[in-house]
Amino acid sequence: MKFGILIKESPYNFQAFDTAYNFVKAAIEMGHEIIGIFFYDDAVYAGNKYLEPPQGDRNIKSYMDDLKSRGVRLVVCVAAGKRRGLTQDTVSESAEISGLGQLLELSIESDRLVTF
Amino acid sequence: MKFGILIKESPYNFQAFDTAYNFVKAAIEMGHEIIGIFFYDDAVYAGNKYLEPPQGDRNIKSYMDDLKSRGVRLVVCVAAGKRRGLTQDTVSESAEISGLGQLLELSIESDRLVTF
Amino acid sequence: MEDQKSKAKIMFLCKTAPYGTIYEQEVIEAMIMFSSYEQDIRVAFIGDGVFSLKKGQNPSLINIKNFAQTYLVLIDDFEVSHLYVEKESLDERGMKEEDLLTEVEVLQRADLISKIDEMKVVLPF
Amino acid sequence: MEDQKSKAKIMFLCKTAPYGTIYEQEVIEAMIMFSSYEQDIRVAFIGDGVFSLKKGQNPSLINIKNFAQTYLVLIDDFEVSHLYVEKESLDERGMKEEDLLTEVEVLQRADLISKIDEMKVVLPF
Amino acid sequence: MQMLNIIKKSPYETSSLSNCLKYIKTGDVILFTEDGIYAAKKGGMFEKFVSDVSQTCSIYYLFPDTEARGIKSDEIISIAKPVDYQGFVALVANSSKSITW
Amino acid sequence: MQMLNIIKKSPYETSSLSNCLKYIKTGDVILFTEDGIYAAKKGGMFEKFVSDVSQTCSIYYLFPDTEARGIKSDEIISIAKPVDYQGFVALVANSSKSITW
Repeated sequence: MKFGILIKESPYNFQAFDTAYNFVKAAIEMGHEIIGIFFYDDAVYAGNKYLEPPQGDRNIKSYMDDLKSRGVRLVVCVAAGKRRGLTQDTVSESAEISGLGQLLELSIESDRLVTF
Repeated sequence: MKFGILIKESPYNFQAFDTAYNFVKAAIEMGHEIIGIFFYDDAVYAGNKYLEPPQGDRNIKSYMDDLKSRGVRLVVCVAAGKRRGLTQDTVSESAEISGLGQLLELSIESDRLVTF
Repeated sequence: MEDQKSKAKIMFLCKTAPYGTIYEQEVIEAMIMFSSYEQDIRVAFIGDGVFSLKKGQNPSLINIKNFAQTYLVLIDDFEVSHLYVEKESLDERGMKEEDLLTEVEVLQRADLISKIDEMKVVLPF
Repeated sequence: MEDQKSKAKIMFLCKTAPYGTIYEQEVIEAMIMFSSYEQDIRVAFIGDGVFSLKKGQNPSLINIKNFAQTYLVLIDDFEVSHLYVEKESLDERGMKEEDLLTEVEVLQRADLISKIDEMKVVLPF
Repeated sequence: MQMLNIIKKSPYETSSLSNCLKYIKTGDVILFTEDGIYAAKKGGMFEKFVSDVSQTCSIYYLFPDTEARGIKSDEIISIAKPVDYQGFVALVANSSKSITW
Repeated sequence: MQMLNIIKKSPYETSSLSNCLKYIKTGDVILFTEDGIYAAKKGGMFEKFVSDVSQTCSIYYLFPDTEARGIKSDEIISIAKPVDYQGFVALVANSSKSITW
């Protein structure tokens, strides 16, 4: 089955990213396809390349790299990102910046869209 | 009277920064002293120099510059900032990065501490 | 005109009050973008979301843009096929239909549940 | 020993459940820092904050650190003078004193209100 | 000296107001700001709670926030008094401390 | 086909659960995740609401989240069934759509 993922809450401050990460890994292990993760509202902060959590803390940047290495597209909303300082200067290599059309595409193309 | 300010919520996503900004301006106009604003939790994102809101939107970066020009110290928590990508590479000129000791100092030295 | 059945039915479920959070602002940005792709886009206001339709909003004192104006043109100028507002949510908040800034379809909760049931995707904001 | 009166009375008011948000983690970082400055630091758990003291926490499956261990040493190793937990908040959540991971002062709400009243600063988390 | 209680979240969506009401003492002050102002709206679900607590406490609301949301003065319960940002500062100055719920 | 309702916020602090319960239909599914799991705790304030809705709906909770918070299986109301992340994925796959409240 094809899944689309929408994350809306900021990483670290909320558990949404962590839950989505574990959900996506489980879905892939079960043979499902993740056609993309769209980061909107405060969730765009997960795409920042400067994240430096202390040792032993959750490492959102390495989670993003892990998802990317599993072939998952990580799309940060350009408009939500710009006002929050997420631009070509600050976006991590794993993530790409694109428009809300990508969220619409996930809504249309996925069999299930799940919001975190 | 000496006021200390603590902001905890992320800018744009919540109104906390906006309310604090208007509060601080009013306090200064009334002759009070703002001995510092401490940014903790997701509020540290206000110190990002890359914020680029669209025209007509709230401009948190210019609000920060305005506060700084009024002599207000803007202190971003180093630990909360690091995990969120707010480092010497990304912090705006108006803000400084420092430790939680600064929040304690605001708690001790201010006549009133207000949380937003 | 396209066959209605080929369009994806997508609902924005607006359940948050305006200004205190950014959700209303960013959901409007999403509505406008979605509506340009010729899908079947619905918008439902429930809970505190009904406050987004209150008339007489003037956020100039808090330096925020008046996003509510956009609702006036969503159906006419954009391809949003329906704006629903829930009767029960209005009642709980002491609001009447004449308190709203534009004409929307006021639905009973039971009818809104049926609408939600028809959707392919529901996006909560 | 310093004169108690020269110390600022500061209370961390912990009212949020652990893990779902970062508040517990970041308030602990603040408690540890504050406690090294020889002030009069109190910590009160009310509302969902009492869940932070639940024993048997094991966040390894969600890849988050077990911050609760810190509470075991706050009073002994750090200069936190009192940890309070509110009886009514425990009751509402079906929790008993023996469900807590460490010994804390269980206070009735009325007594906690008196403690809050004595503080110079209350920091809500 | 009275304590200032700041309610900034909607009472319909969060427990901010109900938490505050559990801790408030006679003589304390409540200020509704941001989405908290809906608590003071006439005809809403919280009108009675706010009227009740006004017997022993003073109730204020931040006028720029009601104005922003299209809530006119006559839609606010009459025992609540408007303040602007300077009034907010004065409330803080005149209280021994504040708690933001 | 049933709809999946995801509750991730504490019922004590937010209206997520009460909002969800207003829209749920017979045959729908509720999954408690993150701080939402406290709704399914025995002896808590929401035990009765969740038991009532279980007459017409299936109730699940995300086991890693109860484990994290020190809530043992025997502290969860018995009509609620545990799932891991794969179980969560299966619930989504087996529902026509999901709403995160």
